Amino acid sequence: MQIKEKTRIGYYPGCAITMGSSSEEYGTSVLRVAEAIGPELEEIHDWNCCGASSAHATNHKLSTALSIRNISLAEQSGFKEILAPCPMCSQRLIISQKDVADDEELKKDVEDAIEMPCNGDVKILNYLELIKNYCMDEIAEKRKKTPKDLKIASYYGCLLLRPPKVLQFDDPENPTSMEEIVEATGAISVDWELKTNCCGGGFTLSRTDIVLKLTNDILECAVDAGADAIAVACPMCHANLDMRQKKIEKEYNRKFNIPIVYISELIGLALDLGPISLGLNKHFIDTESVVNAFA
Amino acid sequence: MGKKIGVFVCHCGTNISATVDVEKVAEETKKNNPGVSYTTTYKYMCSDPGQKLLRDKIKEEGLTGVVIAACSPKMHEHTFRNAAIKSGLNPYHVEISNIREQCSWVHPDKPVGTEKSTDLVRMMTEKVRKDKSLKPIKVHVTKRALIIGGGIAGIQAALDIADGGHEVIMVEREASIGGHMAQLSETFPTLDCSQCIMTPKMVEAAQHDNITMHTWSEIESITGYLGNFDVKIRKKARSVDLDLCTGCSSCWQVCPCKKIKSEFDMGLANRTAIYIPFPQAIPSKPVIDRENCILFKDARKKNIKPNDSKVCRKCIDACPIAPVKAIDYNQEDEIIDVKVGAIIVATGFRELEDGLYGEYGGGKYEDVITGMQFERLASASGPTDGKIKRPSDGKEPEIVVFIQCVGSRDPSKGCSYCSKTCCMYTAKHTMLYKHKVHHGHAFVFYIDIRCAGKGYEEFSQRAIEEEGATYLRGRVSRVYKKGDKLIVLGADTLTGSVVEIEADMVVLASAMKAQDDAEQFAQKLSIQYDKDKFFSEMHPKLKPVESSSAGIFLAGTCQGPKDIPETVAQAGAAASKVLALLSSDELEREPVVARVDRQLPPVFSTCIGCFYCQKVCPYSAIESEDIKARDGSVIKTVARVNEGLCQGCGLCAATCRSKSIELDGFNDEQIYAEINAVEFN
Amino acid sequence: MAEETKFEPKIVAFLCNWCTYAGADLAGTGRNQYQANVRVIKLPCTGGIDPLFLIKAFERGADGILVSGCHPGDCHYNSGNYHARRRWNVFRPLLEFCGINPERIQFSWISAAEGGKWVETINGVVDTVRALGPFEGYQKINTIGPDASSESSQT
Amino acid sequence: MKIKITTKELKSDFAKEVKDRSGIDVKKCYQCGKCTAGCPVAYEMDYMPNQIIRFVQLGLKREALTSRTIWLCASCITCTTRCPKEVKIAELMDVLREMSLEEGLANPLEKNITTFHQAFLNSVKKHGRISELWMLNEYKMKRPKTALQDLIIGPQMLSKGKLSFLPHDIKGKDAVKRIFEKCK
Repeated sequence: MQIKEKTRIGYYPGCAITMGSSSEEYGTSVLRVAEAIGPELEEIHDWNCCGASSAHATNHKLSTALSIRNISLAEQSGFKEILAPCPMCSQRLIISQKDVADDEELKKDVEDAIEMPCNGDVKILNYLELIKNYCMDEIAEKRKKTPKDLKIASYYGCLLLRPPKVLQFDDPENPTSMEEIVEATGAISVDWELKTNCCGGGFTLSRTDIVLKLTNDILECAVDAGADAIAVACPMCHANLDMRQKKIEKEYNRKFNIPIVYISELIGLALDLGPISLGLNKHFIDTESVVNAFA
Repeated sequence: MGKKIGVFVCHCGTNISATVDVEKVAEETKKNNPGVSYTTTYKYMCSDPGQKLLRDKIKEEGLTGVVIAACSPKMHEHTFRNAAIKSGLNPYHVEISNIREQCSWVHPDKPVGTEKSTDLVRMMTEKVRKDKSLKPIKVHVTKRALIIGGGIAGIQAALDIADGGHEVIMVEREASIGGHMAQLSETFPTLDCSQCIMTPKMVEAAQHDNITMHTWSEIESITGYLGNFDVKIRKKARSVDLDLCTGCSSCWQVCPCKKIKSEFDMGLANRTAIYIPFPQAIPSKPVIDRENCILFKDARKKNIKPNDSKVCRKCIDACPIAPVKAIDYNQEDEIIDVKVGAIIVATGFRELEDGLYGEYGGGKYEDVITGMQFERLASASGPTDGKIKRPSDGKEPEIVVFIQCVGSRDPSKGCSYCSKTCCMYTAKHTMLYKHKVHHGHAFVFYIDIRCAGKGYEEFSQRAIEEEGATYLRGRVSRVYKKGDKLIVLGADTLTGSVVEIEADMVVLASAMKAQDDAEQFAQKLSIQYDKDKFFSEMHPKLKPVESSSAGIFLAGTCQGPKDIPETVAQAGAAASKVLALLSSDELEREPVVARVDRQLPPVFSTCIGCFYCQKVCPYSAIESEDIKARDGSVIKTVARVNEGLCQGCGLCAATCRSKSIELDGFNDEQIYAEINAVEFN
Repeated sequence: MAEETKFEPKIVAFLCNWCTYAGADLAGTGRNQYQANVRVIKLPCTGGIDPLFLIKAFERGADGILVSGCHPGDCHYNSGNYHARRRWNVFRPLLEFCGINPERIQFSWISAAEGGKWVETINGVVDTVRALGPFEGYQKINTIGPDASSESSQT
Repeated sequence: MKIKITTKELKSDFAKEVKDRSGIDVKKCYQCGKCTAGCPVAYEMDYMPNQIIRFVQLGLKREALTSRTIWLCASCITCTTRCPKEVKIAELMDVLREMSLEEGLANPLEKNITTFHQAFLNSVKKHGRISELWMLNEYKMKRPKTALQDLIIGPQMLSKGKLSFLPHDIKGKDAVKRIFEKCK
């Protein structure tokens, strides 16, 4: 096996997972894991928000321009690949990249708006892709802890997989990447049915009722499948399942108390990077059971 | 000497065993029926191992009678009797007890089904006990086929049989062969022009050495049976001598009656009284429409011979044939007799009559036309040279509404079936319309889009996606006239809304119906027909081209709605059946025939010579036979059955006053045995 | 009376091979359920049914009889069913004379396409005969003798 | 509902307008309903997703653009993923929302959703990135009825350091502002 050079990858955290944001522990743990085993992550200079749902839901050109600006910045810094751990960001970046590649006119408008050229030859990775491409051997090599009997339900949500024709990542109906990573950390994957269902995402503030119903279905399914914790790779999924869990329990009158952990945190625990430094103390639902499993 | 009877009870997978305890049936049969020496059950008796089981057991157990308790005898009686032959048992000692169609499938309660099955098996066991060995009857085969109908089905079948080396007589009641297909514009799903593929076939049929064509002719009667049918053909008076006429067109050019609606053009154009239906007609020789010709009208009024009328003699004067003119006003119907061995019925369909749908104008609005009329509009050789123009004012319609299922799937109008072709031809119509009227809009009201066929689904989707036809899911409730527009009131159930369209033209996808005279025709041929008057096939799956009468086959839409490819395939299949039949000089026929008691010496015959049997026999199969003394004097005259003619109905047996006639396979002893075997409590 | 409610009539049906037998098969193919009281005897044509068959069935203990063939005009043998109908017209008064309620025998036309009609007909016959009660004419002849009142006068 | 089709009313072609803007060809849809069957939010919608497509197919612009459905679409893209005819339904919803806003037809019953999008984009426009606290603030000011929601979560987030008081302005925030201007 070849010894890999530390690859330089552009890091696009996005708004939700930067320090001081709602999902900062995701960003923290991604960076900590990368320091330990991953390719070198270098934050894209002066990145901006991708516009998320609010932009694509209301203004296609704006949405595309906001995303493409970040890609152009990365291109200018000479990156060949960008990691966007937040799947909303990675999805928006990839779709925008494809849209400008397919539409010459749109490309012109966008380049005009962002005042920069865009070549479109940067590859955008989601976090699971990054780990699968660069870190599986390292996890195996450098794993220090093996969790005892920790059953994890891997939850993908929407944005990592759909639209499949554009994202071209894993099987859209029965993905397995996250399970492979979960098993690499020594935890046990449970098979369950709702791993690609929608959690309601951006409706968390505007239509909380919808989010509560969808997340309740997801939590029920995972718990009934025997999961001790749910692994996620998306800050929206995490926010809805973790921060809203108490409210779901109240609304639907069922106690779940199931920790929702980022896949990066699981890797970190297996590498023994320390729960606090991974941000496991920032969760609303106590993660002690997961941390203890790695003791 | 008692028979050794074997009883084989079939599970039919679980078709029987789910509601009949087959083991118990076998057990009870063995226990309670002396003479039943062997019983067993088997998963699929009709399968190869099942038949082997039967063959082996007949030999091993020395069985002299067999009852198979399984599906209807109509399914596999033949199969099992053939298997018995292979083991040396006369096949008429094998009987089927129908415990599937008439028991397990209709009685869900297992104890009830089991009891009934046991009863049915016992009845058959008792019948088998009385079964006698019978020998198949050999009949001579006339190696000639009759095809009734000269549409695409008839033409295809005729060509296939003629190419196979046998003589074909084709009878077509119209003045030309070609049928409906000759009227079509372009055909789905390839959009090749119907004329281009049809006319060469018509010519081929007309020129084929083995095909004799009788147009403007109808079947007068058919008697006889498989291999030996006697057919009377009525050649209707054409008023034109086909041998003399050259089809020069002089006559119809001078005909003064020019305002007769052309049947071929579905009333969208006019024709003369002496006419050929369409330019490519075969034979390309005219016929005089005696209803509308003023000469014939005059002759009828004055009650004189047509030739004596002097009202108009333009056509005969124009006829250049000399010295004898090709036109003969006094020509009369002619009956010709032919003998054939097999018959293919290919009499086609008719389009739903106008006027049935009052809510769509009931034939009142000129611009509400039928599918066939649209075909004529779109046809390059049609009345508008293929330009889409509304019949009322010749304007190019900007909005055309197509209504599907007009007359189909409408039990309230007496038609519950799907006409099968309309979804496809409507999609085709929208395409043809859009090809010819680029800025036009086509709307289609449908209940379901049923396009099952190779390339069909793609074709109908193309109409929507590429040609831009707008499909609306719902039936139309009403079409009415407002100014020069037609207001179409429909619905789109997908949005749950009422749809009102101001259309320029409305096209009804009219149902395919059985011919008006289908019922009488079927009775003439002794073939069965279904509730919609389409002729019935012998078996919906396994005998799709055989009619219920041996030697008579079905092709095309007379059997049910179908499209051209399916019709051609069925015609080919029917032709191959006929070819198989005509390939042998003699045929074997079921020996179910009546027999007059003729125990020796002949004078002991119980027949009293009343000949009531002769009166009831539908086949004139009862002959008389003189029983003579040594000196040649007639002692008495008795009845005798001609087994070549007898079809085995048993009428004579039931009528016989001295109980001197028995029907083989269903003799009194056998029937009484069955009655006696019913378990009455 | 309790026994009467339990009474399940036995019906013997004489069917022609071409129409009604095929119609009964069709009812099976369509899985149309009907009462299991019928026992079918298949003949080529209703025209070939000897009236004595029916008498025999009654003698053996049948409670009702159905004779069914092709519709008028549809007979496989052209005219067999007409003969059957004529024969039945003659036979009917004879039955009454014998003291058999003619309602116990029904005559119908059921084509090969009429699975539903077969079901209706057979259910109708069974219900009618169930209401009439068991046919005991023959037993009475044997056991009670000439005193037995005729059945037709009861109804 | 009543659809009236006359020669006059056929001049505007909504389906074509949608296709020109987005490349999405709704004519391909044969109304099988699979999109509706798999939609997690369908139970809340006033028209089922397939009906929205139907509206576009039949040119029922107003019905489509005033529907609540287009706003309730969560953009989970399950519909597009499973569509047998490869109609991009989720993407269609984006176009319809965009057109709905342009024509001022957004359904007032889903004002929460539209206000949220507005607040979100305002924050991006101002800072180049999202300032969750200030975005939330703007949203709650505009939708006072939602002010009392999440009273527990907010402080908890603050205490865990998950909400920052200081908006993080990027250096190129003017460039971002210009993007907004140019993409109006």
